[in-house]
Amino acid sequence: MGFEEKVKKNKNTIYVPDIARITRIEYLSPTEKVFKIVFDDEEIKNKFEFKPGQFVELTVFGLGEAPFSIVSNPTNKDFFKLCIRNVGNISSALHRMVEGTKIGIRGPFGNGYFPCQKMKNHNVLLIAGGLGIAPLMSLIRYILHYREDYKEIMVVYGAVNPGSILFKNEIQYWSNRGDISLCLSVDNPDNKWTGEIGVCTKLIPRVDFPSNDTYITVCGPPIMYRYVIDELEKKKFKPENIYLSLERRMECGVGKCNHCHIGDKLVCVDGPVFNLWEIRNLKEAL
Amino acid sequence: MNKPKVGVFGFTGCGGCQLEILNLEDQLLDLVNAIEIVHFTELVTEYSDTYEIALVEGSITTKHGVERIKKIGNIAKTIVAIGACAVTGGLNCLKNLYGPEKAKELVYGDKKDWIDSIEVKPIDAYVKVDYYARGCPPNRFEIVDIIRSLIVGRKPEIPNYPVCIECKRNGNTCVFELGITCMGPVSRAGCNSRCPNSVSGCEACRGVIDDPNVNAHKDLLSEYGLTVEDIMEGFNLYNACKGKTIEKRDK
Amino acid sequence: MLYKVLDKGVYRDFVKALISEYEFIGPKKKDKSEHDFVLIKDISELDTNYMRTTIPPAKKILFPPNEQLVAYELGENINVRSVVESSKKILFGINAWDINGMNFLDEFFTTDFIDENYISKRKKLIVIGMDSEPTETNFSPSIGAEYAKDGFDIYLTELKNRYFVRIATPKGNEILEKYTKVNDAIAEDFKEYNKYMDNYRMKFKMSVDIKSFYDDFESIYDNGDFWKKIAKDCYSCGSCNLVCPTCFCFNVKDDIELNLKNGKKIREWDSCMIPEYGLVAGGHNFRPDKENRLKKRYRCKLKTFIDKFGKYACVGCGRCIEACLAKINIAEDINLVKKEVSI
Amino acid sequence: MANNLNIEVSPLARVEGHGDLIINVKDKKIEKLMFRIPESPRFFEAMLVGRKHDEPSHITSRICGICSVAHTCASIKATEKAMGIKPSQQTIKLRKLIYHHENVQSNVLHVYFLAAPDFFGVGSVIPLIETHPEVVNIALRVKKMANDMVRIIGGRAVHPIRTVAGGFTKLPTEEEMIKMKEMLEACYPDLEKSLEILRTLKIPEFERKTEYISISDTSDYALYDGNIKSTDGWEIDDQNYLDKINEKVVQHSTAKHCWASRDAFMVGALARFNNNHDKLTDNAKKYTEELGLVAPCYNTFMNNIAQFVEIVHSVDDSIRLIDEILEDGLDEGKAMADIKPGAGRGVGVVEAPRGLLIHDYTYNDKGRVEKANMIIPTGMNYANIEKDMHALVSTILDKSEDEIRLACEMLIRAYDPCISCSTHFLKVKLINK
Ligand SMILES: Cc1cc2nc3c(=O)[nH]c(=O)nc-3n(C[C@H](O)[C@H](O)[C@H](O)COP(=O)(O)OP(=O)(O)OC[C@H]3O[C@@H](n4cnc5c(N)ncnc54)[C@H](O)[C@@H]3O)c2cc1C
Ligand code: SF4
Ligand code: SF4
Ligand code: SF4
Repeated sequence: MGFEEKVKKNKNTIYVPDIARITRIEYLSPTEKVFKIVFDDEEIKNKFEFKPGQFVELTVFGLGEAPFSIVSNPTNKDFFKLCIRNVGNISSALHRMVEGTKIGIRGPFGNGYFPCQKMKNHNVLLIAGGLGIAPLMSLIRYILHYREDYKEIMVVYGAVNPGSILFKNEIQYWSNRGDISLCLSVDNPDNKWTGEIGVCTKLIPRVDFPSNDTYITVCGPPIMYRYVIDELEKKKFKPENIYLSLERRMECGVGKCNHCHIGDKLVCVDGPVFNLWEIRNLKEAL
Repeated sequence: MNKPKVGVFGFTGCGGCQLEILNLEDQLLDLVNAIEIVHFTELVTEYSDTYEIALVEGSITTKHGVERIKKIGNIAKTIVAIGACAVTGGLNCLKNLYGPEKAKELVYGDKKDWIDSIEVKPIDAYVKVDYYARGCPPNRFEIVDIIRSLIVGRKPEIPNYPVCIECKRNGNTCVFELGITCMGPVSRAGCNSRCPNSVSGCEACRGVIDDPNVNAHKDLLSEYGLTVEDIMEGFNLYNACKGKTIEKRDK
Repeated sequence: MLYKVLDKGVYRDFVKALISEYEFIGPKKKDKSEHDFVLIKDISELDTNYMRTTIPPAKKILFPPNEQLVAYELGENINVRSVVESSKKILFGINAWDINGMNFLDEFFTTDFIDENYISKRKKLIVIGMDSEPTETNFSPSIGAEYAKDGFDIYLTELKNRYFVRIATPKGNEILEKYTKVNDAIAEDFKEYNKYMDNYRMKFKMSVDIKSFYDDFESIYDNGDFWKKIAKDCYSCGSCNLVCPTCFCFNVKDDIELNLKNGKKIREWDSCMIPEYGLVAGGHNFRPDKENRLKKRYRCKLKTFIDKFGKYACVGCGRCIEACLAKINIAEDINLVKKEVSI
Repeated sequence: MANNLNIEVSPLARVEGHGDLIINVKDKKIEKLMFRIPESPRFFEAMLVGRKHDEPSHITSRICGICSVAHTCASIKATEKAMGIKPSQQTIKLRKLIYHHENVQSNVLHVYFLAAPDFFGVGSVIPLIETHPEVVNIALRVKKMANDMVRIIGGRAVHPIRTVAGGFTKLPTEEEMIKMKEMLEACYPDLEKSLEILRTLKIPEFERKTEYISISDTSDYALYDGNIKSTDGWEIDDQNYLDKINEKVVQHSTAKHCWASRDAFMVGALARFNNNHDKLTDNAKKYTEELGLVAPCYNTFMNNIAQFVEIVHSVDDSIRLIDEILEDGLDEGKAMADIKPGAGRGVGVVEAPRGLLIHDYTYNDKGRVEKANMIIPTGMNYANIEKDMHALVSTILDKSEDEIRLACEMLIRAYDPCISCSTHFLKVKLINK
C-alpha cells in the first residue's frame, strides 16, 4: 500500500505521521547510529513497502521532522532501519533517545529510487562517500538477497578516517562472501590502516566493468559528485545508467513546500534518485 | 524531565523585558510550572546563586555591572540575552555617541564625578551569550520559545530574515507606500512586524540581519529625502554600539 | 458556461442577500493606497472598485500565512490527528488574474499528493468574480490571465445598466436563481460585452515578450554578470514571494506547549529569496547568492510549470514589482532576457 | 527587642528596579537610615539632545517599561505644547483610554503580585499560586484585560507604537472598540471578588502627615491632563511646575531630592485620591467606603488600597469613554493633527501610575531638542520615603529585627517605587561615620 492510498483509507491528510517505536539502537560511530523502527499499528506495519533509495519523514514530537533514507533490506517486512548522523536538532534528539521511544513516520517517499529490477543481469557499481553509504545499504542488501540475479558487483566506499567507516561488521561479512568486490579508502589513515588512502574517486579508473553492461549508483556529499562523474564519463559509462541520490532541504516530503526544487524538478517526488541524464537537465543539481 | 533552574537578571534597562515575561498572562502559570525561578527581583524575594539558565536584561554601563555579569557568566550554563539593551546595547548606546564624560556633564553638571558610568556595551562584550531574544521590548513569545527549546533540547529558531516577510504575512500595506520610511528590509524579523502593523516604520530594534543590503537601503532612503546623517541616526537608534559593523559593510 | 444578464437595479439586493446568508469575503478599503479582502458584514463596507491588494484574496483564504496541519497529544500513547478547516464562504469581487492564480494553486495542491488542508477549503468556496482596474505594473494580458475562463462560479462584468453574467457551475446557477433574477444574454449583450473587453484590455500598459523565454532563459542561465546586475539591489526580503498569488513555499514547524503534552504542526509561508531556503543541516547552502535565488524564482515562475501543467506560475499581476523596494521588475527582466539573447 | 540593629536589604526585591535599604540603630537611636538606589544612571536627558520631534516619545518610553505609556504621553504633550500642535478630541479620548489601562496593569501588578504576598505572609507570588490560586487568577485576568487594551490601542503592551505627537498612526477599529467594552464589562466579577479578599487584609496602622501632590481637573479624576494641585492648598498651571516644585542635589543623601511647600511630599495613587476623590465614579466611591479609605488619608500603606480603587474607577471610566467614542464614530481624518516642526518650549505633565511625571523640552528652530529635563515620581517620593521610614522605625524598635525589616520593606513597597525610572539618580556614596 503506498503512502497516498493509506492516507485516503485513514481519511487523513498527507501531513499526519503514523506512530512507530524505536525498538533497537545500534552504535556505528561516534556520530552515527542505526535505528530500528516498528510501526505500532499492525496493519500499517504489514503494508509498509519501500524501494531502495526511498526515504521517510521522521517526526520527533515537539521538535520537528526531517527526511532520512531507509537503509534496511526491502524484503524485511516487520521493521525498517535508518542510519542517522548527529548534526542538528532532530538528529541529536534521536541520538539521545532510548529504545522504546515513540516517534512519527510518514512515507516512504520518492518516485526516483535505485532501479533494482532494471539492474538485473547487469554489473552494478556502487560508489559511496561518507554517510552516502546509508541510502546505498538498502540496495546492496537487496542485491545480495537476490545475488544470483546480478552479474559482478563492486562497492567503492570512501570515508574520512578508519573510525568513521560505517557498517563495519557488514562490510567484513561482504568481504568474506567473495561474490562482491570492495574498495575501501580513507582520507586520513591511522597506523593500522592497510587499505587505500585518498578520495574514493581515485579508485574508479581501476574499475573494469564494460560500459554498456553496467549500472552505477552514487551517493555522497555534494562536492563528491562532480569528481565522480568526471571519472565515470572518462570510462564512457552511459549517463542514463548512472544513478545519483541528491539531498536538499525538505519541509514536507510530498512535493508541496518546494524547498527541494532544483531545475524543474522536486527532489522529494521526482527523486531523490535521478539518473545522470536527468541531472544534466537540472542545471543546479550539482 | 528535570525543571531547569532559571535566574532573571536586570542590568541597565527599563525593566520592560522582565515585565514582558510577567505579561505572558495565559502562559505564565505554565511557565512557572515548567521551570524553577530562583532569581527574579521584579517578582520574588528569595534568591539563590545556583541556576542553569540566566535570562539577562539590560546593558552593562557600570564597573559594578561588569563584575555582576561576569559572576553570572561563571554560574550559568546558558545565557540568554533578552531585549535590545542586552543584545545590542540598545538605546543606552546613544550615550556613547557623546562620550561618557560629556554625557555625565550634560545631566549631572559639576557632580559628574560621583557617577560610576563607563562606555555602554551589550552583555556579549563580557560573557558568551548563547541565545538572543531581540527587540525593544523583546517578543514575549520568543522568550517562551527559547525557554521551551532549552527544555526539549533543540536550538531555538531565531529568524535571520527581514521584517518584510512577517509584514507581508500580516498583509500590511508597505509603509513606504504611505510615505513613511522603514528599516524593515534590513532588520531582523521575529517581532511579528509590530511597528509596520501599526503603520509605523520599523526601527531595527532587533538589529540587522546577517547580510543586510545596506547600500540598496541607503539609496532607497535617500529617495525619500533622508540625508546620510538621518539614515545613520535611524540605524543607530538601537544599534549605536554595533554601529561600526554597519558602517564597515559600506563599500 | 451559461450567459445571462443581471439588472443593475437588483444588484444591491442580490449582494445584500449573499452577505446575510453567507460568510462573505469581499474587498474593503484599507488605506489610501490599498484594499483588503475581509469579512463583510454590511454592504456599505464593500468596495468592488479597487485596484491594489497586498495579499491575493484567494491565497489569503485557501492557503493562509499560518495554518495548523496536525494536532497531537503526547503521553503513554501518542494521539495524532489532522486539523482541517473548512467552512462555506463566498469570495466576492476577485478579479480574473487572481482567479487564474487560484486555478494554478488548485492544480498545484492536487498534483502528486492531494493537500486536504487546501482543497477542503477550496471545495467550499463559492467564487464570484469581477473585473478590477489593473495597476501600472500589470502585464497579465501577455500571460493570458486578464480573462478567466474557469475557476469561478459566477463572473460579473459591469456593462452600462446591467451586469453581464457568466455562470460556470451549477452552484453558481443555483445561487442566482435563489437570490435574484437573471435573464438570458442576447446578441446585444454579447456585443457590448465584447466591446467592454476590448476596452478593458487597452488599460494594461505593461507587456512582456514571454514567447521565447523557455529557451532564452537556459541560454543565458550561466551568464553570471547578467544576473549579478539584475539582483544587485535585492534585499533577500521575500516580499515578492509573499505577495504572489501563485507562490506556495512553506515551512513546517513543530510547536509544543509548555506543558510538553499538547503540540501541533503548523505551516507558515516561506520565501525562496532568503538565504535559509537552500540551507541544509550541516551548514551547506545550495543557493548562497541572491542572484542564484532570483534565477530560481524566475525559473519557478516562468518555466518549471510549463513542463508540469503547461502554464506559467505567474499571472502577471505585477504585485511583486510593486512590493519590491529594490525595484526588481520581473516584466522588465523577461524583456531584458530576450534583448540580451538577441544581441 | 533591638538596641542595636543593622539591617541591610540588597537588592530589595519585588520593587520594579533595584533599591537598597540600610538602617543602623545604636542604643535605640536611628544613626543612619538610607534608602539608596544603585541603579546605573541612564542619561536620557543627554540622549534627547539633537533628536527630531518625532523621536523623544519613543526614546523616553524606554525610561521605564512599566510606565512606558505615561512617559510616552508626557513626552508627546511636551512636544505638542512646544510646537503648538492641537490633537483632536478623539485623540485625547483614546489617549485617556490607553492611559487608564497602563495604570490598571501597573496597579494590578503592584497590588496583587508585589504587595499581596506580604499580606498573605508568603515570600512571593510563586508560592501564592499554591496557597491563593484565586488571587493569582484574578490578577492574571485583570492584567491581561488591561494589557490587551493597551495592545489594541497602542500596538503593544510595553512601549506603545501608535501613540505619537499629533495623534495616532493607526486607530482601533469599531469592532475592537466593542470588543474592549466587552472585556471591561467582563472584569467586574473579578473586582467584586477582589473586594472581598482585600476587606480581609490587615493594613498596618501608621500615620504621618505630609504634602500630597497630583494633577487635578474640574471634570475628571485626572490622570492624563490637569493642573498641579497640592493638599497644602495651592494649584498651578502645569507649564509653571518650576514655581512650586524644586529639585536639588543633597550632599548627604542619594538622589536629587524634591520639595514643594515643605521638606518632602508624596505623589502616587494616595496623593491622587486625596486631591481628587470626589471625581471618582460612584461605583469606585462605593469601593472606597467598603475598604475604609477616607480622604484625607495619611497612612502610606493605604496607597495599595487607593491603587485598587483606581482600577475600579478606570474600568468604569473606560466604558464611558468607549461609549462616547463610538457615539461620535471613529474618524480617520482626526487621527493625526498637523505638525509644523519649529522652536519652542513645552512641558508635559501626567500622572504615571507612581505619581506626577514631568517632561520639559526646549526645541530649536530646526525642530530638534535643545534641552530636556524630566522629573519622575520615584524621585519626588524619595525624601518622603526616608521621612516615613524614620517615623515608622522609631515606633517599632521594640519588634524583632525580622519584623522591622519586613515592615520597612512593606512601607517601601507601598510606594510602588519604580526605580528603573532613574533618569538621574545618583549612586550612593556610603558615608562612614
Ligand atoms: C532524501 C534525503 C535523505 C536523507 N537521508 C539521510 C540519512 O539516511 N541519514 C542522515 O543522517 N541524514 C540524511 N539526510 C539528511 C537529514 O535530513 C538531515 O541531516 C536532517 O534534516 C538533519 O535534521 P536536524 O534536525 O538534525 O538538523 P537541523 O539542522 O536542526 O535541521 C532541521 C530541519 O530544518 C531544516 N533547516 C536547516 N537549516 C535551517 C535553517 N537555518 N532554518 C530553517 N530550517 C532549517 C533542515 O533542512 C531540516 O529539515 C537525508 C536528507 C534527504 C533530503
Ligand atoms: S513596511 Fe517595512 S517591513 Fe513592511 S514590507 Fe514595507 S519595508 Fe518591509
Ligand atoms: S526581488 Fe525585491 S522583493 Fe524580492 S527578495 Fe529581492 S528585494 Fe525583496
Ligand atoms: S510573479 Fe509577480 S507578476 Fe507574476 S503572479 Fe507572482 S506577483 Fe504577480
